Amino acid sequence: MRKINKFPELWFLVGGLILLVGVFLADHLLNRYLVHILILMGIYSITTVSLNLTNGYTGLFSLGHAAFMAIGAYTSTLLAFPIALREAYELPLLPSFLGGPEYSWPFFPALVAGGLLASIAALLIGAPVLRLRGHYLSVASLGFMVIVTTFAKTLRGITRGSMGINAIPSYTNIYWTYLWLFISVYVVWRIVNSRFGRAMLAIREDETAAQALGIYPMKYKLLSFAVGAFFAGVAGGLYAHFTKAIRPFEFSFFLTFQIVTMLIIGGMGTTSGPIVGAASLIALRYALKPVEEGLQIYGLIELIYATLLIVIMLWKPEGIMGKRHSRMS
Amino acid sequence: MFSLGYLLQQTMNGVVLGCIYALLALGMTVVYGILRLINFAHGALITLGAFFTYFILVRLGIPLVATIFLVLGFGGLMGLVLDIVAYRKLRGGPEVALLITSLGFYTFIENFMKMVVSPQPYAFKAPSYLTTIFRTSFLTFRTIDLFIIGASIAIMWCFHLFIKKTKMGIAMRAIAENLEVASIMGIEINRVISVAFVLGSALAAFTGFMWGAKYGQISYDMGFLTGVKAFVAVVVGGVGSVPGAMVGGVILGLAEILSTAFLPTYFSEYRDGIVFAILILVLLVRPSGIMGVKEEVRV
Amino acid sequence: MKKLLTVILAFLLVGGASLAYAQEAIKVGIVMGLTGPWASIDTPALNGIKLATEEINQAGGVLGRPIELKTVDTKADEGETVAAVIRLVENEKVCALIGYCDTHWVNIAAPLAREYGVPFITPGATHPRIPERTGAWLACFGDNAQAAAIAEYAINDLGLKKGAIWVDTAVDFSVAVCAYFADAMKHYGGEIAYEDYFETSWTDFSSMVARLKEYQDRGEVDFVYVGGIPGNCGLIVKQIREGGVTIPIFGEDGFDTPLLVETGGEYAEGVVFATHMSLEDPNPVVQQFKEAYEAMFGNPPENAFAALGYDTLKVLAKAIEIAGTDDPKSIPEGLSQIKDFQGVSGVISYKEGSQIPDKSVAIIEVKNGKFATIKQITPQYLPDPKIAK
Amino acid sequence: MLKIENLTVKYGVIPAVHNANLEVREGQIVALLGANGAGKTTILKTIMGILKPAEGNIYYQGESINFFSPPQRVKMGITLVPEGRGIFNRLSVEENLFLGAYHRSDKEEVEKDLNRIYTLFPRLQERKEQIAGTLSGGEQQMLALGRGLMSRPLLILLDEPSLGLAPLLVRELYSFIANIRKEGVTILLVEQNATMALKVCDYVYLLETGVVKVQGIAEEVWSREDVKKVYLGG
Amino acid sequence: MTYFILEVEDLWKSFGGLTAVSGYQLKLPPDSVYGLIGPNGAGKTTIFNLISGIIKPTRGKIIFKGKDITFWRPDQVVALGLTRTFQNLRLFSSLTVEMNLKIASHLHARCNFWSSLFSFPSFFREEREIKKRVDYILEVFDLVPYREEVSSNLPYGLQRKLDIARALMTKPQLVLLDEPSAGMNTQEAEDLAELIRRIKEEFQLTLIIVEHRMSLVMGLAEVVQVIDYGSVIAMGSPEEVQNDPQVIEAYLGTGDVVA
Repeated sequence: MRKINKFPELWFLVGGLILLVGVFLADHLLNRYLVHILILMGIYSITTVSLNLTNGYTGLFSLGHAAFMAIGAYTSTLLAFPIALREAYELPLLPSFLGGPEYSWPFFPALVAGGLLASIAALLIGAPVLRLRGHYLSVASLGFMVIVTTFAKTLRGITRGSMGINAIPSYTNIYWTYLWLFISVYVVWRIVNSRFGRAMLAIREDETAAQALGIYPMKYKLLSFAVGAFFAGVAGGLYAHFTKAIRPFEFSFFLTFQIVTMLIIGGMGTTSGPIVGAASLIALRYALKPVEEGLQIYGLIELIYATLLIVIMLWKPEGIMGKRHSRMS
Repeated sequence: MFSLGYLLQQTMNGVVLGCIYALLALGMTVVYGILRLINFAHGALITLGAFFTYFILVRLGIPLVATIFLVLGFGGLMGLVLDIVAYRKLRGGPEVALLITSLGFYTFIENFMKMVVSPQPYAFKAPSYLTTIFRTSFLTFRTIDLFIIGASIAIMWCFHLFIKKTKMGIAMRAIAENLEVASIMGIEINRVISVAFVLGSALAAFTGFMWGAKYGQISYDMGFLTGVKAFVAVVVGGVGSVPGAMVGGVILGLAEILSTAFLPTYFSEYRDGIVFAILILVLLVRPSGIMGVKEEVRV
Repeated sequence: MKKLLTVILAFLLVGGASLAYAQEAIKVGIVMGLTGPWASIDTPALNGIKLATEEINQAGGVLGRPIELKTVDTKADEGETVAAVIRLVENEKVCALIGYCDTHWVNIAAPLAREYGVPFITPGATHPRIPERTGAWLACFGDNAQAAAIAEYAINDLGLKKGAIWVDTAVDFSVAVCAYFADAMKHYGGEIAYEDYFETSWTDFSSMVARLKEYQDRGEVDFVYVGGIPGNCGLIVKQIREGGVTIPIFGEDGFDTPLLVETGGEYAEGVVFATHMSLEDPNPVVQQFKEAYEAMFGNPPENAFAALGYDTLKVLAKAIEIAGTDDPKSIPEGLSQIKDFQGVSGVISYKEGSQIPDKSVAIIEVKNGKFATIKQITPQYLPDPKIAK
Repeated sequence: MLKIENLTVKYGVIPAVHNANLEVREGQIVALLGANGAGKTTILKTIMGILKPAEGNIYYQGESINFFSPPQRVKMGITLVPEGRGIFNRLSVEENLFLGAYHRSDKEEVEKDLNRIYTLFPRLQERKEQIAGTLSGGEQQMLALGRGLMSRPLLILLDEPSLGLAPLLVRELYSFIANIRKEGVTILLVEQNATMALKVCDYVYLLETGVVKVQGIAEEVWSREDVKKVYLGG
Repeated sequence: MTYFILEVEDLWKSFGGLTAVSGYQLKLPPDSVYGLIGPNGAGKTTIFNLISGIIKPTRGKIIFKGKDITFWRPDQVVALGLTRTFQNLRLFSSLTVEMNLKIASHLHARCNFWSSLFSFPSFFREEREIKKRVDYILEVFDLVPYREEVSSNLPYGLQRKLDIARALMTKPQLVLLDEPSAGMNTQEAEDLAELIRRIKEEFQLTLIIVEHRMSLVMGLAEVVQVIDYGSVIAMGSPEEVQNDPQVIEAYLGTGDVVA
């Protein structure tokens, strides 16, 4: 035990292999509907894991995560959209420095580009907004989200406006999804266990004390925001190439609240919490679907969902995987 | 390019819309000022209030004055229920738990309403004395517009007096400032907070009624975006400030209307973006809002 | 990781259970947004489909086999839409998919169905570029037809030349129909004074109304064409009239909803819109349909989409009969051979190579709170589908 | 009038007060002295009901009040004038005073008391419309005292009333405290300013790190050397 | 001219209309222990906040190791070798003791972001060094058995110790201790005094101690400054100060009662 604990990287290697085998088996044994649900779980897990870095570990309660997903989704979609279909959907050709009219990007670099652009956006908006605290930060990041969706609506020449983009090639499969989930968990875990993550934890616990120990909070807030945004951007790209259609409306209040809810239900600031939260809420949703259809009461899922949410918050506000801390005030 | 009548008309449109936001913001600001709770369920109460008035005013034909009192009572009751069922237990807990709970309530009420009233929008046929049209050479407006402005100002004034002059109002401000000291003044904290919830929710339900009467159509999901915007109005105006809620609401209403009225039509879709850009700007320049009190940062 | 494995296992069990299916019925998958903003047109369409199924099964089914509907509510959510199509095709092995009365959702669901080689028919999504983009079949006319019909009516019958257009930028079909309308207006020699933009989620249109009034008072517009959807057309009409605008209001098939009169009230009087058919049509086919619908659901059909849904299933059944099998590969062949099919919403026939039926457009005016058919138009000029995005 | 038996209070796991016993008789001024962090404020907050005792009992007029909420205790006639004055900065002077009488429903009497406070502290009357946050330190202390009196307390708990006040003001303040006692109000006083406190009080408890170290009649204690030691060290 | 590690000249700070610090002065020779005493609310903690950069002065100058740090950010000040503890204990309360210390090693970790992510050897080397230092500090402060304990669950006295230990992780030369013995009993306080003496030698520290417990200050400090109303009212050796009538008055108040 000790030995392995000394090299937790080994755990990751083993875990990665198990995951690979699991994904391989799932891909071959399960029917496509179940694989579809697994992919959805994976994508949401990536977003919650990345949100956990900002909201859980650094204590910045951001509600703007859907905006980063939107940036990633639109970027990767525009880069990877097949040349042949561009005309039918009135999408512009890529400018020459991005590949020109002859070239559409492969999936992986397109995803990374989406993530990077989301990171850059995070840095730009973070510099002013991360000065705010508590609810003010939440509301400002929510505002940022609305502004991003507004641009997605209004830059019609690029994004086709509110109608969104359809017929996005379906590149996302279970391997891509779980590869990225693995990467995001790994990166967040490494960050949390390095001086960067320790600085973030310190900021969450007590910003003034952190500063008095030589940590410049703004730097690490921005770092956490940007890394979180990167994976949100990637998840957005995966999502776009999974649902094969995006429109600005999707990346709005509902999505943001859904991700935040998953994270809180799972447990903020824990390693497994975000994944448990995302997976269990999606599992619940699809498990209830036959019930809803059987009873022909459409909307039942949301009702049960909401009830569950309230009950969990009342009895275990720190989430399923969260530990209760007795905090001194 | 624009005539004077156009300018006046659009300003009036903005003010009427702003008054609706302001009333909602008023209910939210009281609760938020005390509890630091962004109450998303507030939006659901708009829906509940609108459908409640629909059934009693439009369907049963109960007189307007009675309707107003009934809807206020109904909203208040719902607020009390929410407070007792959940918020009271969470008091002093993590802020996010409160936030998520209120979101849960919103989702619950919205979907519950969807089941009860169907997903179809309802036509809300307000009594004709509310929808009489007045035409002058400059302005076109209806009784309901005047009613909204009048009611907003009246309620705002009453609320101002309530907060300033009554025992309960002073107690609310005291709790917002320092809960512990307020409790040693002999103030029953829970009771006062419940009253705040009741008042805020009553106002939300009443706004739902005005909404229905003004636009003539209500639906199960009408409350969400309105609720979020009302919260923006709270923050822009300054948390916990009654005149702030009014100012924030009217600024928001004017921003929405005037941005579509005076920018080229192509920019219409920037409307929500502009509203939230104003929010971020206000936060960056004056983090405590236009009329808000600066919060002390203790080292 | 452990949790994840448990979840996977749980799903293996659930999935296994749902795999068992009956052999003999012909399975048709229905995807609809039964919750969310499209519920008010998707629900009647679904009811129409149910009614048609009931009738066919009563009469002994298709090819001697009953039709079984597999309905999924996709909640106006992209992820749910994809999931539903996969589930219906993979798990339920449906032979064809019917779904949605709005273009956006067809654009998501149909390409996926095409990948599986399962035909997709939409009762009410009217974007004429749907076949080009998604391979889906329409049971209704294209937006270019209904836009041209109104333009023809406004200019030729009423002599109105200067129009304002209100576009709902959040829905594909509104953007498309408005673009075709502008094109048709130009074709017939009219002009567009200005275009104004709004979004589905708006409730307050007062600033746009004031602008319209300004144009009206200056005599720069003769009428306004509104690309509204059922959820907001009543609201818009009411606010336009209350704001003191008196010029004619024209609309498209999104106006075909009881909400237009319910919300609009007296202000809806005189509003003219184009739609698939009129439920007030004395044609016995229509009246029979109305009675059957009311008998089954307790209320008369809400709008033309009920009839479209009804026709869609009948068309599908006919195609299966022509093809002689419910093999998804053969159904398109059957569909393409449908000629002069007498549906409730009109006569349906697919021209060679076209997946959009040639149907006439009903021009309807609100009179005394009722929808009255003014005329049926088969537009002489069809704007090029490529105009719209 | 007030009796505390074996009181232990903890913040989380940290005991702030350990096994304290003290007694306040009707009409007395009792002082609770000690250096910072000795647990004086903790005792007052526990008497008021803001903190819950881990062990021990508090009796008021012979009745155990352990399970009473702060508002109930206010109704029974206990009032706390908190440390650092704890006035509501955003409320006006008059509103602050008014809150002191929150639990009372006898409007006319409240009005009378208000006037009495104004005659006691004329400066408050001059500034009654002013926002309390803008008052000077001395005025704020007057306000806090006046607010405490508005509840017509039988027992008033004063937490460091002289904190941050200039010497002249401290003297003025203490003459008020002496006056209050003359009106029959019992006072439990927490002070750092030992000299001042010892001059006015009848009985003294000296606390060190949560434990009562010395107690006795004021004059006696004053002459003892350990008092100085607690404050100024060896 | 003698070298002073810290020089504070004519420091003023007012909050709103209230002057908390008025003309505070200090010349601190290296390797010394100064005590800062004064009644509650005299402005001692404000002086600490000003020196450590947490709040900015209205007027005045702070020079540390020859550099003008008056308007530096706290983290920059720490990086130069000046650190502090907090009166109201600002531990990272939901984290373990080890984590609290590791966080404080932040300044001396040089590993960049990418090597942190991809486990380059430099990362491990550095983590080992950090761990070594944590071990060493835990040893010095007798905190080894509590390594995995969540800091808010420690007994109060140990929390105080941890606070000082954490400050030392930043490798400071000058430490400002804000009431290190607050909330301790006499025995604990005596142990603490011993500990402070020990670490001063071990780490060659210069110390300024704000303290209410006179015995501690008197035992440790070479020079004591007495603060009242934000300025120095007396300064000298502990004995001198103790008998200064002005000091006695500041603490015990005047004996002159009107009523």
